[in-house]
Amino acid sequence: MTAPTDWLAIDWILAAIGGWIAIGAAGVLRPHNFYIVARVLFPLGAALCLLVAVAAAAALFAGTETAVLPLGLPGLPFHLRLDALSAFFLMLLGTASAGISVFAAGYFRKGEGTPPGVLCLLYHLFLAGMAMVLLADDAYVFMVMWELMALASFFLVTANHTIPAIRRAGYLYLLIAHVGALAILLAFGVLQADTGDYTFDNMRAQALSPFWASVAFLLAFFGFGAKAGFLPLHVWLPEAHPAAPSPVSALMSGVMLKTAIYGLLRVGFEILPTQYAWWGVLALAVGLVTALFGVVFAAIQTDMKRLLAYSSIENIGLLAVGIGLALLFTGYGMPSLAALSLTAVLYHALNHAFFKSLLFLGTGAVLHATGERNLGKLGGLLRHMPWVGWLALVGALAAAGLPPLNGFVSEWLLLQSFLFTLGLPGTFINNLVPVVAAGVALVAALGGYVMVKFFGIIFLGQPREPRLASSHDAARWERVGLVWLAVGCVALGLLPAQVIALIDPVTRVLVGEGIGPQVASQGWLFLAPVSAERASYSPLLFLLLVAASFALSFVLVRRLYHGRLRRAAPWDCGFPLLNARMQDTAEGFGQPIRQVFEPFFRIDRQLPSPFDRQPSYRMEAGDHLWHWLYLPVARASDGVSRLVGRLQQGRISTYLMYSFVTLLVMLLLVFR
Amino acid sequence: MTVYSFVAQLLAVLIAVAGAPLLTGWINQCRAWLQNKSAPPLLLPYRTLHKLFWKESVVADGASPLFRAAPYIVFGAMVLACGIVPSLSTDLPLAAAADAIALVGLFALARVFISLAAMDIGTAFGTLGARREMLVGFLAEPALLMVLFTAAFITQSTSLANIVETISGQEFAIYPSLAFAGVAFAMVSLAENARVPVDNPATHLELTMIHEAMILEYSGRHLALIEWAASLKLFAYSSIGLAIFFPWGIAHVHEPVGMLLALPVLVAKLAIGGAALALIETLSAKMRIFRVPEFLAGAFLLAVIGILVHFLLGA
Amino acid sequence: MPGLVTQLINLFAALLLLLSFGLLAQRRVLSLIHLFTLQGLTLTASTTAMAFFTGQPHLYWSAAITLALKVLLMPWLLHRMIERLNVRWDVETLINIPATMLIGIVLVIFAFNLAAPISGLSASVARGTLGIALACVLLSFLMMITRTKAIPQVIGFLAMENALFFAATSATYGMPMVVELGIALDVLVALIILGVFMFQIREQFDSLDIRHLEQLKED
Amino acid sequence: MEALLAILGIPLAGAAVLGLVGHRDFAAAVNIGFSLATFVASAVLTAQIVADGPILVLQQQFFVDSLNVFLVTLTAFVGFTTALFARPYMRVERDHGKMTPPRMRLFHSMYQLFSFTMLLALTTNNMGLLWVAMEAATLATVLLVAVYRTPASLEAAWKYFILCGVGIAQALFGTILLYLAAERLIGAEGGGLLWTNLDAVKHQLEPTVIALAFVFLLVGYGTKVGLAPLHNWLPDAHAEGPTPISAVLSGLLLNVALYAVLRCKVLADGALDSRFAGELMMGFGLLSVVLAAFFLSRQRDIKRMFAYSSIEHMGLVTFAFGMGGAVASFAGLLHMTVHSLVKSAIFFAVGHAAQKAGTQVMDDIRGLVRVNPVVGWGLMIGTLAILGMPPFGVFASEFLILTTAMREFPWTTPLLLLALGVAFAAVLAKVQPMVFGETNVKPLAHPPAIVPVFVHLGLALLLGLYIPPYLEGWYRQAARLVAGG
Repeated sequence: MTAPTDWLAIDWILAAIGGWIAIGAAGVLRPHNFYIVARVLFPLGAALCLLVAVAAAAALFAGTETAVLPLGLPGLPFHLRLDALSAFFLMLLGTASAGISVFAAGYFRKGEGTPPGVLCLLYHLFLAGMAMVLLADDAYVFMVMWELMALASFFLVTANHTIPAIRRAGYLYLLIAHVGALAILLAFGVLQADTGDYTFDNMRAQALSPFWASVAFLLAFFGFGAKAGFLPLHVWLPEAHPAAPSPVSALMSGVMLKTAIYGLLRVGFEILPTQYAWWGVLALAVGLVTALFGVVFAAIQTDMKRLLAYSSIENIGLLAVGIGLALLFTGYGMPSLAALSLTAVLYHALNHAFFKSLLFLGTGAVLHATGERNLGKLGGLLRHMPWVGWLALVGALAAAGLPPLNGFVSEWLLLQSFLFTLGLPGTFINNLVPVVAAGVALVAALGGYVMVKFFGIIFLGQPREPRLASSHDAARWERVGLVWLAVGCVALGLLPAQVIALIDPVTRVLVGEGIGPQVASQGWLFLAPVSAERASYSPLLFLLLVAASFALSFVLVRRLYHGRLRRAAPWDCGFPLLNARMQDTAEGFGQPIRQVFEPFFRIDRQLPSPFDRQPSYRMEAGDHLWHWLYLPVARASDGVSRLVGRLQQGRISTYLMYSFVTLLVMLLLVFR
Repeated sequence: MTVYSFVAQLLAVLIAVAGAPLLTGWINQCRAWLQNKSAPPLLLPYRTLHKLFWKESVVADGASPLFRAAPYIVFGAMVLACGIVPSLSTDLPLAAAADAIALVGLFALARVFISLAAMDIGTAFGTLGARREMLVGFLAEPALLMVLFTAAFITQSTSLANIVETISGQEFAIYPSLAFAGVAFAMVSLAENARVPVDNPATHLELTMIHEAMILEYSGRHLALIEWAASLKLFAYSSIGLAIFFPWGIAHVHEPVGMLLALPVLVAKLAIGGAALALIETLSAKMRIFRVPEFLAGAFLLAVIGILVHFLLGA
Repeated sequence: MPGLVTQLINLFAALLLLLSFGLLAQRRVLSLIHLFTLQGLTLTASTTAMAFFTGQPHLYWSAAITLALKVLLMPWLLHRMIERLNVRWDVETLINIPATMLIGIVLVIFAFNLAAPISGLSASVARGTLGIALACVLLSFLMMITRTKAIPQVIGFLAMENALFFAATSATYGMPMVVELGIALDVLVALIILGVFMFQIREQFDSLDIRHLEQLKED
Repeated sequence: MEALLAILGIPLAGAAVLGLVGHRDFAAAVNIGFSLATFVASAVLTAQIVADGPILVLQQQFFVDSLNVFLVTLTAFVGFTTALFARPYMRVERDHGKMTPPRMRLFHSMYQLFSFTMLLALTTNNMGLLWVAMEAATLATVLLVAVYRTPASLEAAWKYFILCGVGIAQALFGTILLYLAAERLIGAEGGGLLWTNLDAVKHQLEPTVIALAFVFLLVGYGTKVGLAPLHNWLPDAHAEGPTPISAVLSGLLLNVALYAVLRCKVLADGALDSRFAGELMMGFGLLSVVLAAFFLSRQRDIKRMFAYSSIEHMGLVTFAFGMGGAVASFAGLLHMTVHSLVKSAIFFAVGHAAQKAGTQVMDDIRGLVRVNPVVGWGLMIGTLAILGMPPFGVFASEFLILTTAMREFPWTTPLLLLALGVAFAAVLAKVQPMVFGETNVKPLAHPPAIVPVFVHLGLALLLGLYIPPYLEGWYRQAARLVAGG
């Protein structure tokens, strides 16, 4: 690499990654110097994030760039490749993590578990790992970086490791991540088809038989699903995300999960030459179940970060549904429709990165202001922390999929792509698709429920604890980060045509088609993915009209009547002893959902009896899968190891007997 | 867009905004007759609105700006909704801004804001109402969406204007799928407009009320806007139903004359529809709140079955 | 002449096998040591015979070493040990003697069949003996398995060394000198260390029953 | 030549010297000095070999090629770092009264003697001497295992002695058979045991004899490698001896024993022209990996657990060599290297941790990072490295092994992955709470020798990310020797 003038985008990105590692090293040199870490290193990292984003955006249209680093195994150096797909996800990484890093600059405080310098190292290693995963072009560097990412995030999750629950969460997380990684490794092993060459180029060149192709896809689906949190591999997610410090939760939920989606797209569409429709059916089913499960569990959570984690599961499920649709379409040879649903997937990935990070950071600010994660002890914070509150409102509306914000656009595109399934052959699929569409609609609506609960319980109403009244608003750095992400949510929501122009090259890489030109032909204002007659949506106009009638009614009312206003105590229905504790609780808000979706939960309830001295009420809604899948597996392996343990029973004669028998058996082998 | 279509659009919105309270009044009248009470005057809703606007509005101490902004947002959303649903003519420039899915999104937006506003004060009733409203919403929304999807599958378009044009354009045909969708839609609109058997707009009985519980804290102009928005919502739903299931008489693009004809037709259809609604309300009894999900789940399933039927019969 | 040699060697071999069976069957520690001494003696004899008839000088040396170690030094050490630890009592075995003998016979047959194809290739005059040597190794192995006391186990170990030594001298014309010296040294050191251990074990568990040594295990 | 003599002479001299002064305070420093000298000599020798090919000296009794010279360097290096670690560790043991001056003397001189036997076994060209050296290695370490004189340590030592003694006896029988087969070709006049000669004529060697010989040799040396089900001495010996001994046992002895097996395999492959030897090794390897993985989850003693992990990894290496072929052999050698580096590093950290907590029971060791972050992170990182987490070298070799297995023997991959997964779950579950969380351990008088830990881990990290060309070429040569192609 010579003078920066003729650097390619990939060089800039690699430079940024190197910069991150350097920053991390610098942090470790002064592990306890809080000022340098927070005020210098993290902002620097954020700047590098922006650099990555810009370079990636430039690379989107620049065509494929490759590089080979002199690292790695002999005969298998690090192959790197920056095509539109990588570039898009790198852009996602850069833009989202820029905001998160700035927030983190203000977030990490002194004396919380791991010293700030070490956190800084792990944080930037995490970023570097994710970026390298997106660049990887051979199995070895991919696996190395994939595991590095898992490792760094594991240590970040257990940053506050004195709490046993957090340690358990980290353990569960790393274990499932590792199992998934093994599956991915196997998938690559199948993909290289006995050639022994583990570069992705070689894998692309292989023509696998349908059976082996399907095996590879299933392994990849399992492996990446473990990282993304598809059912039934989701159990780590609601444990790990709340356990981590909020910027890390944001990074994991907003960006890391997307690397799994990236891997699935990379393997499923780009490396595997042909797709089969039944893969799509699988992805649709898994995705729908995951989404529904996630949102229903989110609705009954009482811990704000767990709630967001489950909502991440929901969104991942929606992404899986979109991927499933795309697989169906490609399986039946309709690339243009596949492009539509893939656009929805990528768009939603981008949106989720923004609004989920925003919300997680919001919870972080709340956590710092109140030291409280339990929804039942929060409330009324909009008055005390207006910045966080209003910005979180933007995030919540976006997450609820309401127009004109970004969450709605991608859900709109997803639903649109469902409308074309009529052309698909096969009765079974024709029965399945409407059901899935209905499921998606239901999930979207429930998402609204969840977000109303989230925002309403935390920020609205009366403070449920007196000390909340003293909670302070977010500091300068944190505000900047939050604003950045909120602006992103709005911009992504208002300018769909422009965003799709960015996504177009990606879908071309994946399925060879794109809806960019069609969208562009409708002008910048309207979003019409297929044709203006079929469907069109213009968030700007939408916003404009609502705002206009808002303003008009406001002005008219003032003009024709008056604007007098009187403050008074809320009406107490004639019951004078009303206090903040009498507000509806988080449990209460979730109760209808618990009622309606009873079979989803494994509920153990502890009701007070009339004779209790201190009557107490406890309700836990557990996860069936934990008891149906994980515990049995654990028991099985424990049983096996108990059997194996019998071998080692201490008597030397027995040991000699083992050797003797082994010898005789082998002699017999020779003898025959 | 031509001047003509601009006029059409404006007319549609104005008629909706002006006529919505009338529809509410008409329904109340019919109901009173059916329950052989002496009916309130037809224009009572207008007078109520006028009175409320004159009253000064009392806002609770803790209320945040959200609380005061919500009525305007809801009102604006409902106006827009009426603007994109073809009631008189399918020649609506605004229809391009939001299709059927966006319409559902619009209703959701209004619902979320009113619920948040209800939670803002922090009284027990407000949150309770909000919770129940969202409970109704999370089942009613997908059901409505599925109803619109049925129409969209038939007409291969989600733009309401095109749906109406296609359905009314082709010669008369029976769509079994639309039959299912119709029933589902009826149930949904009962729930969405806070009507018996789901909710009772006329009661303030704590245990049962949903919509009223949410707006308990509102008064004066805010209350007026919310009430107006409610009647606009009713108007919008009615015209959606009419547009999808009885689209005849709605003027097509490029037939200015149709507009003149469309207005009386619309009035007639609304009158019949309102009467029918009043009849349903009179005949059915208010459900317990936990029957509501079952009721709406039924609507949801009917809508899904409607689509399945369409997929299987191709009609 | 070679015929005679062969017969002689085979005779010694047979003797060795017999002694191994004896070791397997014997209960009393003292007689175990005597049998072991006899084994060493036979070994010396056969080695000398080999050396004499093949005229390999270094075989004399190995014969001498055998004599010194396995006939004189080691038995003496063992004697001292059992006196110090006074363990002259009978040795109970894990499997009763007749069963052990039966297994032993099976092993012998197995060993012979195994060695049959190989012994044909041996350049040595005593080609038949490889099978016997193998049999002796396996028998000593079996003995080590069946004994529950430390000393008999050690004797089994040494008997195994004997068998190996016999294999080395008879089947081939003896290992190179340096190797034999090394082996001898190892065996000697091994015995000494074993002795040390037995005293330590004795003072820890005040018994030499190795069934005390079953604490380290998975549970 | 001189370097070779130095490599063998220095430790021998060291053993003698320390036999006299080993109980003094400066003994530890002397120990380090000798080890360092040995390491330097080995480095020189390596340079020579890499420069101008294998050497064959002292009436062909000694033979050094790229295969064993790399093991020589590794042995000398780990020997040196372990001596560094032993200094503070043994001090603490002495302060706790567990080590009396005589025992210190025994420890130091036996330590040098042990490294002498290792190096002898590695450099000799004579299969007989190889056997002698292996037996001597047992003898040198067995007293150290029992050095604490506790019942448990005595039991462990006794088992170690008897099992390895019996096992190694089988190896001697195998050696005799080898000699028997060679004698007909090479003649009785010596030379028949010289590996170089055997290697030269390996294709004419009598298959039946060699097959039989290999079985005995594999059982014999395999016992010392710790292949299941011959492994039973290993966990006890590792757990009960002083930690430096556990480190060298795991890091070196197993490697050397495996080296012996490899030399034999080369001959067997040549003579048998079938995969017999390879298949046996694969069988043993697979069995060891799977059994060890399931043993891991039931351990309570930390050193015992990592002993089982050594069995697992040795099994993996044996499996790799069993598969044969350039890539697998390369991976095997790489894995031997990183395993001994990482595992000894782990034992260093474990030693300090156990001393701080005053116990080896894992449930009683908690929150190391709180008291001594360096030891804690060392243990954590080492554990993750040994569990095959990138970017450490263990992952690199496991990647190569697994991928080769996928290609050659697909049916084995599920077993291997299952074992790796189980091992991961088991070990991580045990180590995480030891390192993190609230603490119960107390700081010690003598500062821990932490340099060796991180030097080892650093090297492992390097090997995972970047294998220098000359090192690679060296591995390739060695792999060619092993794969015999």
